[in-house]
Amino acid sequence: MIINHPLLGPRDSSEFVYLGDARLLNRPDWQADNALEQFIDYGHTRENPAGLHRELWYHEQGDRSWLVVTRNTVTHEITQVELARDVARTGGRSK
Amino acid sequence: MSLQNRLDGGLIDRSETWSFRFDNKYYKGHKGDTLASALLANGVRLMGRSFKYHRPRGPMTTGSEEPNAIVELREGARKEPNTRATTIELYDGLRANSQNRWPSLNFDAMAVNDLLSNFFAAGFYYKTFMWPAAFWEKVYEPIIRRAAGLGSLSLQDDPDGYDKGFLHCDLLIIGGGPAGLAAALTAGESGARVVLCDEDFLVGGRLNLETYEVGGMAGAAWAAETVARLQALPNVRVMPRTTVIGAFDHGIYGAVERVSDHLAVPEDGKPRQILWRITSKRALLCAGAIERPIVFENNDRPGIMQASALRAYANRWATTPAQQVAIFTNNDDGHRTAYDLVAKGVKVVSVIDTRTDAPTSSEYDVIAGGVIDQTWGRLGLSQIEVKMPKGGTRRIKCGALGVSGGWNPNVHLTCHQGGRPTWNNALAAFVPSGTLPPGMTVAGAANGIFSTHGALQSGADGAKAILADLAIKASAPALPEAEDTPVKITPFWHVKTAKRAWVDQQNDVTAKDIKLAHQENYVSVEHLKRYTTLGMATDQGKTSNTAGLAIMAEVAGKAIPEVGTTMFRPPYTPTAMGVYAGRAWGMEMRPTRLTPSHKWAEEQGAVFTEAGLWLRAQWYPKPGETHWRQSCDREVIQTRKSVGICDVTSLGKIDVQGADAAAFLNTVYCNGFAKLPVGKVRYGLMLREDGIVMDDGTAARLAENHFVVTTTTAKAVEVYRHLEFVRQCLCPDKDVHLISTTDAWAQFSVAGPNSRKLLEKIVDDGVNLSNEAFPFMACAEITICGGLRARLFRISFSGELAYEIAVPTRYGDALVRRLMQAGAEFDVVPYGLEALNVMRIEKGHVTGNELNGTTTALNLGMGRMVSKAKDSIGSTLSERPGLNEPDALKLVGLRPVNKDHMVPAGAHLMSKGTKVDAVHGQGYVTSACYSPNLGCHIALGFLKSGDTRIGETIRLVSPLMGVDHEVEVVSPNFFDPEGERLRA
Amino acid sequence: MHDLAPLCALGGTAPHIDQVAGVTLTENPGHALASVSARLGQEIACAEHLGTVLGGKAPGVGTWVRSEPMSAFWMGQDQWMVTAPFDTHEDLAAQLTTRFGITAAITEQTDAWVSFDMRGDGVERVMQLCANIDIETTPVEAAVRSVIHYMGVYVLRSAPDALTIFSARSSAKSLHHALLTAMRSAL
Amino acid sequence: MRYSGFRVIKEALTGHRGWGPAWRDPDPKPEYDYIIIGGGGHGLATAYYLAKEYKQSRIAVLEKGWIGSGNVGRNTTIVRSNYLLDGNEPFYEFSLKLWEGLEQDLNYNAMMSQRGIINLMHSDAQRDAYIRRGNAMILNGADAQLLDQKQVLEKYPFLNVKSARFPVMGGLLQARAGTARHDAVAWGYARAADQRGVDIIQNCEVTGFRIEGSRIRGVETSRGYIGAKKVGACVAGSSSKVMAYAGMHLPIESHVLQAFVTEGLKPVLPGVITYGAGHFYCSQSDKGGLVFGGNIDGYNSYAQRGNLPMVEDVMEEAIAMFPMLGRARLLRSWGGIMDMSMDGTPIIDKTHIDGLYFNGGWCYGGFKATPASGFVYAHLLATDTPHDTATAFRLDRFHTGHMIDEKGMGNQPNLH
Repeated sequence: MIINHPLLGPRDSSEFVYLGDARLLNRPDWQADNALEQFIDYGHTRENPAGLHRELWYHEQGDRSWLVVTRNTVTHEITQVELARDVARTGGRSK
Repeated sequence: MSLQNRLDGGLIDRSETWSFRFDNKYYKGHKGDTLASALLANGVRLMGRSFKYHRPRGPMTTGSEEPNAIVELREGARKEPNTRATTIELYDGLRANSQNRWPSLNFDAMAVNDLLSNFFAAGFYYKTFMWPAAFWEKVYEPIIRRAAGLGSLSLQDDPDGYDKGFLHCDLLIIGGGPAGLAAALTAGESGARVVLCDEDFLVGGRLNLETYEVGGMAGAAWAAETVARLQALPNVRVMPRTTVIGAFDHGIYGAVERVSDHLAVPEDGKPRQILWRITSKRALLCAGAIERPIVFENNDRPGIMQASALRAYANRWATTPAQQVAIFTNNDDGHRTAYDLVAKGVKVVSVIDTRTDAPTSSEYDVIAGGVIDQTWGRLGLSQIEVKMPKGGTRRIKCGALGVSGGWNPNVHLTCHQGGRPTWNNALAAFVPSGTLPPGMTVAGAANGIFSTHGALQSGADGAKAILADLAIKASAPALPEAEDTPVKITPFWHVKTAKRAWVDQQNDVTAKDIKLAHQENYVSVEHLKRYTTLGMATDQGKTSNTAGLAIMAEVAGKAIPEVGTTMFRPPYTPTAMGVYAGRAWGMEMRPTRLTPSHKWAEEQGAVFTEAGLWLRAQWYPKPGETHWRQSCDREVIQTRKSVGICDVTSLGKIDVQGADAAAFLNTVYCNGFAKLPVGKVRYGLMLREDGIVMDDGTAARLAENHFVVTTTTAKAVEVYRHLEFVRQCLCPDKDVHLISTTDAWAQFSVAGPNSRKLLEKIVDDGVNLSNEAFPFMACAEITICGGLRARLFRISFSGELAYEIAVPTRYGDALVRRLMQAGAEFDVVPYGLEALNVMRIEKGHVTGNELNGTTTALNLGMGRMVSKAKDSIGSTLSERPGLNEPDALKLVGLRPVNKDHMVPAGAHLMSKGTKVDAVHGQGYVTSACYSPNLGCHIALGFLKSGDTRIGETIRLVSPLMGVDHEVEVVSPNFFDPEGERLRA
Repeated sequence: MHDLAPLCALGGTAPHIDQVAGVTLTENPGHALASVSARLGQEIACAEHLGTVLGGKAPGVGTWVRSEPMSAFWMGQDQWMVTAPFDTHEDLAAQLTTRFGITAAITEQTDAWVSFDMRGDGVERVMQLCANIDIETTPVEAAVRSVIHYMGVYVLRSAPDALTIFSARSSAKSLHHALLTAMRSAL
Repeated sequence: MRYSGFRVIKEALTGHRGWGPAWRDPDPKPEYDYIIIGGGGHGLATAYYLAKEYKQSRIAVLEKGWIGSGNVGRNTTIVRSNYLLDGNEPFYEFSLKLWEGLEQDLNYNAMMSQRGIINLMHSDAQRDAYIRRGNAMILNGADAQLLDQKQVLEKYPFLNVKSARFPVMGGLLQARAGTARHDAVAWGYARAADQRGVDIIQNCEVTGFRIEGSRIRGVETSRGYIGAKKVGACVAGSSSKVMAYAGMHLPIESHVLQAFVTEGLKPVLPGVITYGAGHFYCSQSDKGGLVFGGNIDGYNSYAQRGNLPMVEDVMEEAIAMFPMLGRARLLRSWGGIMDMSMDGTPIIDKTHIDGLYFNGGWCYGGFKATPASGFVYAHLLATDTPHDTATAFRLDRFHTGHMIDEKGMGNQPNLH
C-alpha cells in the first residue's frame, strides 16, 4: 500500500507501523466518575467497519509522525491522511 | 547437423549449436531453443508423466501455462523440480531429468494407477482409508505421500543469491506483444517513464510466433526493431525474462526477473533472480491470451497440443512434433495453424472442424462437423479416430494433433484484487470486467481483442488514455499496418464419452470426475475445484478452468457465467521462494548490531549470544575453563569480590527534553517523576494501557528540562514508539522532544566493591565519586581521561556498589581497554550476560522473563508504585478485579530443599499434598540459575499469594524434564537484602 | 586533550573503502551530528536560527542544505539534523545548545550514526537494489529517509553520481554488507 | 449412505452411479429451533453436535456463499493443542481428542494426520517459556516433549543450524498434533449433519435480526425471514458486521492472514514445524505441496488478499529455516479474514439478547478448534451454560480483567 503522507507525499506502507482504530486518540479523563468503565471501553472496543476506517499508523522508518489514515477496509483505498497530532489538537487534547 | 524434426527458418541461432542432456541421453540444440523445442526437434515427444495416473505426456503449450512437460532442471544443489520444458531457455551443457516416474520415463511402474483409475475417481480418498483409525498415519498415508508429489528437491542449500529491487514508473506495461509494444512506443516517445515487462526471453509475444506481417515486414522483425527503438529511450526500461506475478494495492506490482536462469551458473556476484517491487502510477495489462483445448477421449497423449503451440514451434523454433499432423478446431484460428504448417512443409493430414460450416481449403483436407472420439499411441500419438458428420468413423495416422477450442484472454492479474471477469458470448470466453485493480487497464488479446491490428491499436489507445490521465502530452507514433481477422468461433467444449477425457491434464481430472462431483452436490465452482483438484496443479488451471466450468455448466443445466469463475491469486506463475527472501537469509537474515566493545571482546575469546538483533558477550572463557558455568561463576564471584565490567550499550536510551519533560514522564511511568531532583536517577515502571507492565528502566535527570530514559534491550523500539504515541496523540501540546541515543553512547557497567576505586583512576580532576558527593542513584555529566565528555550513573543491576559510565561510541573500545588496564590492580574481570543474569536473580531484579506481558506491578511486588495521585498510562485499568485477586501471583524466590537439586525455569509450582495437575497449579518459575554465592541453584517465580508464603515448602514440577522436588519459598532478594553493598 | 583512541564504525582505526566497477564506497567518520528540535512555540524562531547557522534557510521537508561549516537536513516536523566536520566540531551539540538557547532542544547524535559515501557511475542502479526510493527522480540535495535491508537510513544526494547514507552505527557492518552486495550485483 | 472401502470398490465397478449428494440443498423452512449463522467448520460442527450430542432437532445452518468458503477453506490445516494458559489448554486438548476420532465419527476421511508439531526455540528465554508451556500441556493432560538441536535435526536434517542468524536450540514437540484436510472437515461435518436432519442452506445471507424486547425471534436473510428460538452466530471474520445487527460492538478487529502453498514435491517435511524467531509455520500436504503461513498483514481488512511485504517476510523465515527451499516454487497464495480479539483468545458466550449467542474471535486458531468449538457451542446453545472446557471464553473478561493473553501482547489485536 501507499500512504500519502501529509508532509512527505506518497510513501510505501512498509515504512509504517499500524496501531488501529483512531478512537485511541480519545483517551478518557482519569478523574471522570465512570473512569474505569470509560477506560474499559477505550481499551477494548474497536470500530471494525467493512468500509471507511479511521486508523493510526506510525511512520517509524520515516519522520516518526503518527498519522490518522482514512482507509476503506474492503478495497484498501485511502481517502485521507492527517497528522495525528493535528487531529488530537482539533479534538481538544491541547491541555 | 540435421535433426529429425528440425524445420527451416525460425528465430533460433543456428550458428550456436549446443549439447544438452535429458534423462541420460545427449541431444543437440541451438541458441534460442527452449528445452521443449530442442527435444521436439530431436524427435522426443515424451517429456513427463501425469500426477495421479502417471500417463505419458509431452508439451501441450509453448509457455508458462504448460501442464505436462515438467522436468527437474539441473542437478545437485541447483536442481529445480517441476520446471516447464517450454520455458527453459537452452544453454550449452544443460541437464534435465524427467520426474515422478520409476524406474524410467518410458517404463513407469506407477502407471499401474492408470489401469486402476476407476478406483481413483474424484474424492475417493474421502470415503475410505478410515479403518482402523491408527492405519492412516502408519499405512495408508505413507503410501499416498510417496506416490504423490511431483519433482523432488535437492535437500541442499540453494547456492545462488537473489536480490530485491525497487522501480518506480508512470506506466507499467505487462507483456511485450503487439499491444504492449505499441503502448510502450506511444508512452515512451511521449516522455512517460515506462517499464515494460515480458516473461519471454525474446520480447514480441505472438509476433514472434506468427507469420503475419506488420508494417510490411515480418512480425518478429517489427518486434525486434521496436524493442531496439524502446531501449534507446532513456525513460523506458525493457525487461525481458521478467514475469509480473502479482497486482497489489495502490499500483504496486511484484515482478520476477530471471537474471541468470539461462546460464549454467550465475556470474560472480550476480543474482539468480530479482524480485522487483514496481510502484506504478498506471498499469496496462497486455498479457495476451491462451488457447484452450477441446476435451475428448484420450486427449492427453504426447503429440497432442494447442494448435497455436504447434504453429509456434514451427514458426519460431523451426520444429514440429511429427511430420504428419492433424488439427482439431471449433474456430477459424485452428486453420491458421494448418496454413502455417503446410507452408513449413509439414504434412497436414486433416483439419477436423466441429462446425458444419467450416471454411474449406485447397491445401489440406477439412472434415466439417467432425469430432475426434479416440486416439492411439502408448508413448506418443500415432492415430486418431474421427466421428464423421454423416455417421461412421475414420482413422487417421498422425504423430501430432493441434487442438483449438478458442482463446482465453489472460485475465489473471485483473482478478488479484477481487475483480471477477465477465463472460463474452461472441468470443466464448471470460474477458476482464469493470472491477479492475485501480490504475489498471487492459489492451490487446488480454482484453479480448485478438487481431494484430486490434492489439496494436488498443495498446496505443490504452497508452494514450493513460497519458491523458497523467497529463502527459501524447506524441503518438504512427501504427504499422497489420492483419485484422475477426474471431469466428462456435463454442464446443468436449466430445461426450463414457471413458476418460482429460480436462486438467496434470492433475488427471477428467470430464467424468466433474460429472461425479455434480452428482455428489459439489456444485459450487469452488467445491468442484477443491473436490476434484481441477485447476490446482502447477499450471494453475490456465488451460483447464474454462473447459471445466463449461462441462459443469452443461451437467448442471446452467450457463457458464451462472456456474461462476474461480479466483486467480498471486503469483501469476509459480515463483522461486528464494527470490522473495532476497539477500535476507543465513547470517544476513536480519542485521546484526554490535556493541562498542565487540572487537575487544572477540580478542578476549568471548562467547556471544543474541539479544534481539544485538550480539552480546555471554561469558569470557579463561584458559582451562571447559564449561560455561566455570566462567560464569568466576565472573560473578570476582565481581562481587572486587570489580567487573559489562557492556550494557544495548539497553535503549532515549533523550527526553522540554519544559514538560517531567510531566510527560509522569504520564508514561506509573510511578512519579515530577519531583526527581536534577542529578538523580529513578527506577521507572511503564505500564500498557491495560495495566500490564510494558517495560522497566531508569530515568536520569541531567537538567531541569533534560532526562535520559533507559529501556530494556528487547523493548527499546516498542517503548520509543509508545512514547511518540503519547507525545503526539495524547498530549500534543506538551513541550516534549524525543530522540533515540542508543547507538550514540557506549555504556559500561562497572560493578563491585572496587568499582569506585577503579573509576577514580580515570575520571578527571574535580570529579568527586565519594558516597556523599555521588551517592546511590546519582548521575552527572563529567569528563574522563583528560577531557572526554562522559555520563556517569550510580545505578546497580547487580546489587553491588556500581556505576554505569557512558562515552561517545567511537571511544567505547578504548574505554573498555582503559578500564581493564586501570583495573588490573583489582583483578578486574569482564562479565557477560550469564553472570549479569546470575547477579540480578540473586538480587531479585526482574527482566523479560518476569515482564512477560501478562504480569502487573502487583505481581512483581511493586503494586504500591502505581501512583493513585496522578494520571498515568495503565493506572486505571490496573484496578480491574481480575488483576487484583486476593490470591494473585506474587514474585518470590525459590531455593531447593535438597541443595543438589536444580530449579529449572519453566517448572510449575504445586502445594504439597495436592494432585499434580493444572487445576492445582500454584504458579511457575520464571528465571533460574546457579548462585555461586549461595552455593545452590536459585530461582525467581510467581506464586499465588507468594508474599504471604515465605518459608513454606512447596513442590516444583517439570514433567517435561522429569523433575519433581521440594523447594522453599524465600524472598526474591536472595543477596544483601538490606542493600548495604549498593549504597556503600 | 584526552588520550582515548577512536574506532571507526566498521571497527577499523581508518575508514574502510571499497570499489566495485566504477563505484567507490567510503566509510566516513568525519561528521559531527546533532539533532535540533524546535521547542513548543519557538518553531519560527528556531527555523530562523537554523537559517542563520546555514547562511540561508532551514531545510524544508525532505531536503538537505549544504553550507560551511554546518549543513543540515530535515528529519521531521520542526526537527533537523545538523552536521559539521568532526575534527573542528566534536562539541557540536554544546555549540548549538548555546546558539539556539531556549528555541530548541539539542541532542548529540555524532556517534549514533555510521556514514557511507557512494560515488560513481551506477549509484542509481545500486540504490534500486537497496531501498524503495524513486532514486531516478531524487534531486541533488534531497534527504530521504528509507530502509535498506531492515535498517533505517537517510539517503542524501550530494551529486548526480554521489550519495551519502547515514544509518545506525551498531549495524554498520550489516549495512556495509548490504551495500557492497548490491554494488556487486548491480554493477 | 455409508462410505467404506467396500463401497468405493463396488462403485468403481459399477460406474460410480450409486453415489448420492453429500448433503441436500433444502429450501429454508419458516421456523427452526436453532439457526446457526455461518456454514464454516465451526457452524457446521455446532449443528452436527447439537443434533448428535444434544439430541436437538429443527436445526438450520445459514451460509451466505458456499459452505466452507470462510477460514475452514483457507488455512494451513494445522491441528494442535500446545497452549500455555489454563483458560485455553483444556479446550484445545478437548478439541484434539475429538480430532482423533473424527473420521470414524463423521464417516468421512478428513485425513487427520498426527505427524507432530515442533516449535523451534532460539534463545534461553524462549526455551524457558517453552518449558513452561510444555509443562502446562502435560499438566492439562496433553503430550509434550522437549527436543534438543540434535533431535530436531534427526527429523529435519536440512534445517539450517550452521549459519542461522538466530540459533536453533531445540524445539517443543507435540507428537499428537498434525494436519487435516481442511475442506474435508467442512464437508464431513456438512454431510454428517445433513444425515441427522440439519438443513444446510447455502447462498443465504443474514441481513438482520428480528428482536422483540430482549428476545431473539428470528433472522432476516437474503432468502426472506426465518424464525428461530435460538440463534448462534458463528461467522469469524465477519463477526463485527453481523453482531452490529444486534447493536453490539465487539472487542475484535478483522485482519487478513495470508497463506501459501508450493508446487507438489516429493515428501520432505515429516511434520509441522514452526520458526520461533519470527512467525512461520509449515507442513507438507499429502499431495506434496508445502503449506505455510506467517503473520497477519497487520491492518484491518475485509479483503481476502494481502500485500507483498508480508509475503516476503514469510519467505525470509522459510529460507532462514530451510535454505534448500530457495528453488521450490510458490504456487498460490490466498487470504482469509481473521477475527482478531483483544487478548488473542476466542469468545463463546451468550449476549445481551436472550436466545442470541456469539462464537468468534478465533484469531489464527480457528481451524484446530473446529470440533471443540462446535461441541461447546452446541452445549451452550442447548443448555445455556458454558461447557467445562470453555468457561473462560467470556465476553465480559475485559471488564473484569480476566484476559487470556497467550502471547502477552495486550489489547492490540494485530500482535496476537
